[in-house]
Amino acid sequence: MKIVMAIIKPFKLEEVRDALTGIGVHGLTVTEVKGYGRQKGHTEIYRGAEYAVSFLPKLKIEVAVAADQVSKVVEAITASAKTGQIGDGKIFVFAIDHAVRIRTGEVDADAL
Amino acid sequence: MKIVMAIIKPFKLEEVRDALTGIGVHGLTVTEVKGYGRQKGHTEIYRGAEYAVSFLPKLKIEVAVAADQVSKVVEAITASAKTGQIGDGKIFVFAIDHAVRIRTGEVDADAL
Amino acid sequence: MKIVMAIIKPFKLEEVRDALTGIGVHGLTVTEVKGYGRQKGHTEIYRGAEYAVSFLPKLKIEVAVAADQVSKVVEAITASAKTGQIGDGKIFVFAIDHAVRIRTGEVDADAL
Amino acid sequence: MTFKTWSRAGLPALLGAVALALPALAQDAAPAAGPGPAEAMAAAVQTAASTVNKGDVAWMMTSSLLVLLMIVPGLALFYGGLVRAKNMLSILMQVLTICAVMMVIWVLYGYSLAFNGGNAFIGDFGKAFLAGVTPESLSDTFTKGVQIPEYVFICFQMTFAAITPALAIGAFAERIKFPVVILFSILWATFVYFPIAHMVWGANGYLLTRGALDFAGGTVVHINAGIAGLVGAIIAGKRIGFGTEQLPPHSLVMTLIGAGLLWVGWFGFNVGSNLEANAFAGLVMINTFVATAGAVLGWLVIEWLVRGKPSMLGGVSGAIAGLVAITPACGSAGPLGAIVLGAVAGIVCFFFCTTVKNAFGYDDSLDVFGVHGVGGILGAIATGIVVSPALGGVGKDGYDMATQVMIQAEGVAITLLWSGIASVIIFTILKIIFGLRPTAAVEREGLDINEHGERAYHS
Amino acid sequence: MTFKTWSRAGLPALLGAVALALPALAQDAAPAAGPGPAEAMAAAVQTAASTVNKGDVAWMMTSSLLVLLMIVPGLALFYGGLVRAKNMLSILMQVLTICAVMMVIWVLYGYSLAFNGGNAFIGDFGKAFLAGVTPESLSDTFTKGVQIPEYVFICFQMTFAAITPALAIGAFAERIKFPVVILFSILWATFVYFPIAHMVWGANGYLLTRGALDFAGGTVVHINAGIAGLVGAIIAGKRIGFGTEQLPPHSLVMTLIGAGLLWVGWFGFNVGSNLEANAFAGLVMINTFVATAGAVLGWLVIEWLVRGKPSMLGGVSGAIAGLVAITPACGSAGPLGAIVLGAVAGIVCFFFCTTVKNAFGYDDSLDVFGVHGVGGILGAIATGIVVSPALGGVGKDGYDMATQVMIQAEGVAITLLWSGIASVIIFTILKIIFGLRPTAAVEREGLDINEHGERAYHS
Amino acid sequence: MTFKTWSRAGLPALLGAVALALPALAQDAAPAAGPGPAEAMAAAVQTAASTVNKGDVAWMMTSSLLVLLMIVPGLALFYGGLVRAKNMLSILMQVLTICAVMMVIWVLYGYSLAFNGGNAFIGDFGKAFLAGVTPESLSDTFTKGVQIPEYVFICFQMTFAAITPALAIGAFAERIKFPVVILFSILWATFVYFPIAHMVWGANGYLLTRGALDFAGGTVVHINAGIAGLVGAIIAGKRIGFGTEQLPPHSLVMTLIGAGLLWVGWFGFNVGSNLEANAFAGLVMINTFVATAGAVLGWLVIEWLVRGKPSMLGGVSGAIAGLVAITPACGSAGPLGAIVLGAVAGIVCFFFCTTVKNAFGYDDSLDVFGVHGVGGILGAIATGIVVSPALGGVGKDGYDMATQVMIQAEGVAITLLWSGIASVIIFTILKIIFGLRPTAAVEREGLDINEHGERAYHS
Ligand SMILES: Nc1ncnc2c1ncn2[C@@H]1O[C@H](COP(=O)(O)OP(=O)(O)O)[C@@H](O)[C@H]1O
Ligand SMILES: Nc1ncnc2c1ncn2[C@@H]1O[C@H](COP(=O)(O)OP(=O)(O)O)[C@@H](O)[C@H]1O
Ligand SMILES: Nc1ncnc2c1ncn2[C@@H]1O[C@H](COP(=O)(O)OP(=O)(O)O)[C@@H](O)[C@H]1O
Repeated sequence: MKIVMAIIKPFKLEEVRDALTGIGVHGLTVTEVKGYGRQKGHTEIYRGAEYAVSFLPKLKIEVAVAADQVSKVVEAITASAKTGQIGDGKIFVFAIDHAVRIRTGEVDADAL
Repeated sequence: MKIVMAIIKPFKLEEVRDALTGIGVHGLTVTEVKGYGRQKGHTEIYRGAEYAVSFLPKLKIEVAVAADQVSKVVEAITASAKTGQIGDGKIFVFAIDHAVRIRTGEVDADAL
Repeated sequence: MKIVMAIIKPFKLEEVRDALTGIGVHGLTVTEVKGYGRQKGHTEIYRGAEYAVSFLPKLKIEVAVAADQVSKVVEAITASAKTGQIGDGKIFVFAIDHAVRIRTGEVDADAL
Repeated sequence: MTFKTWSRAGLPALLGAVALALPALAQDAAPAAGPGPAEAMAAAVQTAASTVNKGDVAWMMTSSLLVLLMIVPGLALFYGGLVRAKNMLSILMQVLTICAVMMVIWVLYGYSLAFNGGNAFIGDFGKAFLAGVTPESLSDTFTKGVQIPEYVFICFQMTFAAITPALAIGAFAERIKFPVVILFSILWATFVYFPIAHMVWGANGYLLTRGALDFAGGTVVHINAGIAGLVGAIIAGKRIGFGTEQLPPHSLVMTLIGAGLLWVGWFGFNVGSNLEANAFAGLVMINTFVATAGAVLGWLVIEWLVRGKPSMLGGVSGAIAGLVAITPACGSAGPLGAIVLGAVAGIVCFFFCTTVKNAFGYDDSLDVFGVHGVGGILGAIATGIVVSPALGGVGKDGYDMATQVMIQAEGVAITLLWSGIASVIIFTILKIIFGLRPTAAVEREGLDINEHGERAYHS
Repeated sequence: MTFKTWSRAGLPALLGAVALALPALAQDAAPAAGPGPAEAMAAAVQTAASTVNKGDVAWMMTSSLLVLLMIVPGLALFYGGLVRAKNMLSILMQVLTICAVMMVIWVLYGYSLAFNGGNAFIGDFGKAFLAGVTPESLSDTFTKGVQIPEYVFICFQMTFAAITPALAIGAFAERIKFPVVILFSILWATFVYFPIAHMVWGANGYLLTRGALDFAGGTVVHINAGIAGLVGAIIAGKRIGFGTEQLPPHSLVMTLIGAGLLWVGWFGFNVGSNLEANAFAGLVMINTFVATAGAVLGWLVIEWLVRGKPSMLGGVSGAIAGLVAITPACGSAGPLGAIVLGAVAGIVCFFFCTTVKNAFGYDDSLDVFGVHGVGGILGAIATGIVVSPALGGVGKDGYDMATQVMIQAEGVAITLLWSGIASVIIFTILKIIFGLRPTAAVEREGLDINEHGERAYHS
Repeated sequence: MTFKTWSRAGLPALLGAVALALPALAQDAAPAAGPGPAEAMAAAVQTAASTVNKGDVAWMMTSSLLVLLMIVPGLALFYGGLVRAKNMLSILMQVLTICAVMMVIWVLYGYSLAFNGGNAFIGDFGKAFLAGVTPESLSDTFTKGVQIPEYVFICFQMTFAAITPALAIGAFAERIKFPVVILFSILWATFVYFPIAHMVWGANGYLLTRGALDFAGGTVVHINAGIAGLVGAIIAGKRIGFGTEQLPPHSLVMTLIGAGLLWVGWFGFNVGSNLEANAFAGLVMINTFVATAGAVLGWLVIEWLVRGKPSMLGGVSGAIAGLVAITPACGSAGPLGAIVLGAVAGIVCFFFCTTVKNAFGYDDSLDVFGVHGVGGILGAIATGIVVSPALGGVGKDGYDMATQVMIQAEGVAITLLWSGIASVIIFTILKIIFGLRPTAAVEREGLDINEHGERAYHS
């Protein structure tokens, strides 16, 4: 099993969710994060104080899937989260040893 | 070493924390997240606009522990976070290469 | 490739970011989290109700880097996030299989 | 003369001829007999001119608005800030709806029951639907020969009726079904508020004739609401998580805004109760200022001593405690007496909300009894003391401290008993018929999303 | 006598001698001819003493401030709470800036165009730059022989001019460039607001002479702003994401605060329009209280029945709908008529904002047309009904319901057409010259950061 | 006649007989000699009837409440929104506590020191504990033969005393220990505010007799607080992270609410300073409206030109700058002069808060000096200009612009020196005895949790 973790632009969430349910993935967890990267930020000015804001609002999506689904999931996210503009985000994939559904105690594939 | 990452219902946090300290785990990190899964959401209505809200508030707990403690930790979380209702959440376990305590520079087991 | 995940004190963010850019790391993702550990919290009192608050505000930083950069990154974070006081935080390192840049579809090292 | 100018200038003349519009609704409309409309009007205008002062009208209208400001957004925010975010809208909605419902039933029968005729305990239905009230109708003030328009008096008193049940609901916040809260308010207003208001303010009211001093309604409003809230809190039972989970206020900023608006608005309450913008109003005003200041300091100093830190919630809680305590006394005390009364109220309410309440273990969510009930009782009794000329008070004909304190205590006791018992009955009936509380899952998830289908905040 | 005391006591005397300060700016300054300053002054003081009542002055100043309270923070928060957090400051800024701009142009030429001389459709520039206005200048009220200082009248009416364009901008919130919003406001005020205000309130205004009843400006303010907003919303097009993404209000708490302040402030609007703190003001006040209460209940009951849950946003939307509807009728209806009118307004606006609007599919972001336009039209027409003495209204000379309703409808139609057509022209010109909308990226990221370089909230 | 009616009607009669209640506390109680109470009372009532107008009383009570509204919640929110969330409650608490403390010491000795007898620089203790003040005591207005109840005057002036030290604390926000802030306020009020108020407003005050114009207290309140704040900011040193970390406002929404309430409340400040609801009040009111409007536009236009974007914080900063600047001038300027003065204040304060302040590099957290100090100095000096009849001002006996400007400058200089030097002494003493700042760890983590044991927001 793997977790596919994607950093995306916030307004893309619904599209990504729809793309994932479209390929049969019905669970995911979303976190509000701030990203720093090539995409340039803004200057905010509060009276005399100027702040360069280089951290931009992003969403982190984590989806646990069976290993054989990873490429499909990555493709779905890539397709649905893409605007072609700088700052579209990244996808990282890493392995998990173990998954448990708390309600039932089911493990691994059954837990997803 | 492993990280046990659990998605739980928000009001279960104190119970889970107590369960973990009960088995000698004294450090953890909590993140507010939103979860999408089998648990159904709500409809929110703002005048003429209806929104189906399928993301529900959850907490993500991350606990780094020695590999041999993982099953105890998973059990403690499962037991304390369970309500038996849909949406109780998941536990994912993954391996970490390395841990460091920033204050002291201690590494791995000593860092936890 | 690895992800270096660090839990740090919030006011250290700018220093850590600068330390990382100093060693050529130009991307990272930050999450507001709450940490529980050795650092003691506070008691909050609202009229007759007293609450012991043991979760303290922290930031989680995640940086994806090539495996050979990990030690440099860990060092940079350790140096810049350290105050020497309890509660400075932890660094965890784990492996990722795969990285994708959503905008371009570039993968792995090119995606970072 | 343009039409519009005419129409307004001529309206009063016309009004004399206007009988109640909806006679089917009116139980007891005054017959439009006697002299023809034009003459009646002339007479009315004559009278109005000679007894109504526009300065009083301006002040009483301002006062009515100040009390409205106390309700929405004042009280709504003060209470709303103290609950968890998931129940924020439920509080705002309860306060808003109670305010609206009370205003409607005030016009329908509340005003009449509280202020028209009747016996020593309750009025009658003679002015139900405001039958017979016209822009020419006048109400007496406390000065012979000075009157204010009855519609203005009705508005002013309407705001009192609107805030009182809304005060009570803080005691059982975060755990009662919305329709039950509204039903409670209607029943409680009818069987408790209108009678007690009549007893204290009605021309022949029982407590008034006994000689109880209550300048601005400490008994009618605060003790009354405080005990009703306590009864509700006990009958409803504790919130899920009370004593085991953390239930901190979600935004003390909202609570501060609410407290500030309550303070500002309270001058409508207290100084408006003088019914005139005369020199005596100045005394009422300074008392309302400095009792609050004294109470802020009272609470924060005692909290600092006992707890080690003065809190902002303590400061604003003190402010409200002081305002509650000075309400009955604002026309009796002198400024120094008011400062002392405020400080004592801050200290006493602090001990009640911390030590006493915790000892009993009931869950009065927002300390309605601890602040309004306890502060109100303290203020009502202390009014009998601070009125003493020897303490800088304004005195009273044939004043004797012990006697007056007993009279005051009687008023307190009657209110506690009447409101307490009636509240037990009302809550018990509602519990049997509808059940008071939502399901545990609903309470866990919050009333906003479940009862109102919306959330207070989205990022 | 100290200098300061002297300087104030003597100022009025001096003022008689002061001609307009900036003659180069003034188009039509009244010549300071006639009797010498001292005599003129004495006469002025004499007049003032005999026709100006300080109670009226106190009330009218209070009323002006109440309307200011409606704008900032009232309307700003009501609207601001309904947008997404990323556009919060853009709303606050638009309301604040419009308020400031309107006040300046009111002094420069707005007051003159609306209230000085001219024909049936527009005033003239005779009082541009407030030429000839001094502290001794007086304005008539609706009662013969009762006047108020002209500066106070100018302030009061200035606040009306300041709020009206700010009401309109809610319809196209979250998607129009800031400079365009400000330019729109200036042009629209000049070509729509001042003329319509003149037609309704000017001494020889067309609608006034036709006999239309509009006590506090339902036509001038609400219908006027409602249709302008609708036109802007349609010409600008929908927000990105409308109908596909969730665009929930970011803080209903701010909306509640705004609604509460709007309610409180609206008494300045309605009761201030009486221009005197007399007995009739009491009727206007109670109508404004209970129509709102009726409308809160109307909206929440119908929403409960239709949608299954009563929402807080529904409750406050109802409150505003009721306030809009009672605005023209507050000096005509009786209290029972006001409750019914409010309840009907709550129900009608509910259906409009849900069913009708969704059927048409346009994006009126904050339901400006659905609440102010529809509520305003309903109120204007219903004024012709509830004024009926048979329904508890105050009546009107030679009143006939059908005739009056037709007169009211004419006023509505003229306003809808004038404001609608002029708004189409203004928005079209602005669109051609500047373009109405920011880039999609800017709209996505939010107007706050892009247009104003700041963010509303930092944790 | 019921008892209650009696008791109120009879109270004034009784009051004549009431000597000060707490003689042990009173330093200088007026002996209750002379005619017997009943006769004295009759005379007092007689006098009151002939010189007190209820319209004035209504307005002055309203004005007092408007200034209270400026403090809590107005100023508290305006400042609170500008700090980081972790220090929000510390600001709210400091403003609330200062307000309460000042009210108490105002009654104890402040009013007496500021307004009773004494020499040209300070009053005496003759009315300490409000000795001898009764509801029948009257205070003069600026019109011969017109008075207001002394209690009302005391309340009105009390609110000025309450807000002034609270203004200063914004300059050293986020970094001073709570008890030190409170001690500073008490000492500064005693040694700076009361004397300067006496010099400007006292019957024989130095600045008053010199001929300085300061209608509503620009010198006493704004320059005074501005320089005190600056001194505190410099002596305390910069906040940790100043210049290296981002210290953005945590909620500009709160700042907007505060600014709106400050604007609304400021009419109490300015127009209330007229002490009467007469025609002249209308001029003061329109000046206060339009100077603010001009300043909003002045700041936003210059910011737009210089920085490329107009910000909402700029808009509200401009509003406050304009209000500060018009405060001394509101009874001297004409409306066009007020607009220009406002616009200039907006521009000057913009440059000060951005360029000048940054050049000096001190950390005036909330720009108290940049807005209140600089705006106050500008307004004080400009009052000498805009009062010119040639510029539409109301003029002054024997007016000469250069002379008047010099007189104004003298008032500014005296205030800057007196308040500046006294503030240096007070802060230095407090620093030596207690230390001004909390530990770095406490400052890092926030004052709310460490000093008050609570947090502003919980989700
Ligand atoms: N090395 C990295 N480790 C973790 N997160 C990263 C890294 N680089 C970029 N990110 C995340 O991806 C987001 C987008 O990256 P950015 O460089 O701005 O644009 P792009 O995705 O087009 O390359 C960043 O805001 C950040 O959240
Ligand atoms: N495949 C998944 N990947 C990541 N998180 C998931 C996944 N499936 C579920 N979750 C998380 O677990 C939570 C609970 O899942 P849900 O399906 O609602 O109920 P249950 O835990 O009872 O199966 C979700 O809200 C989501 O946060
Ligand atoms: N076992 C753990 N797993 C995950 N996070 C941890 C663990 N232990 C500590 N942390 C995180 O590190 C933070 C600092 O830890 P703490 O024990 O307070 O101090 P120190 O870092 O000095 O050892 C905690 O607040 C928590 O967020």
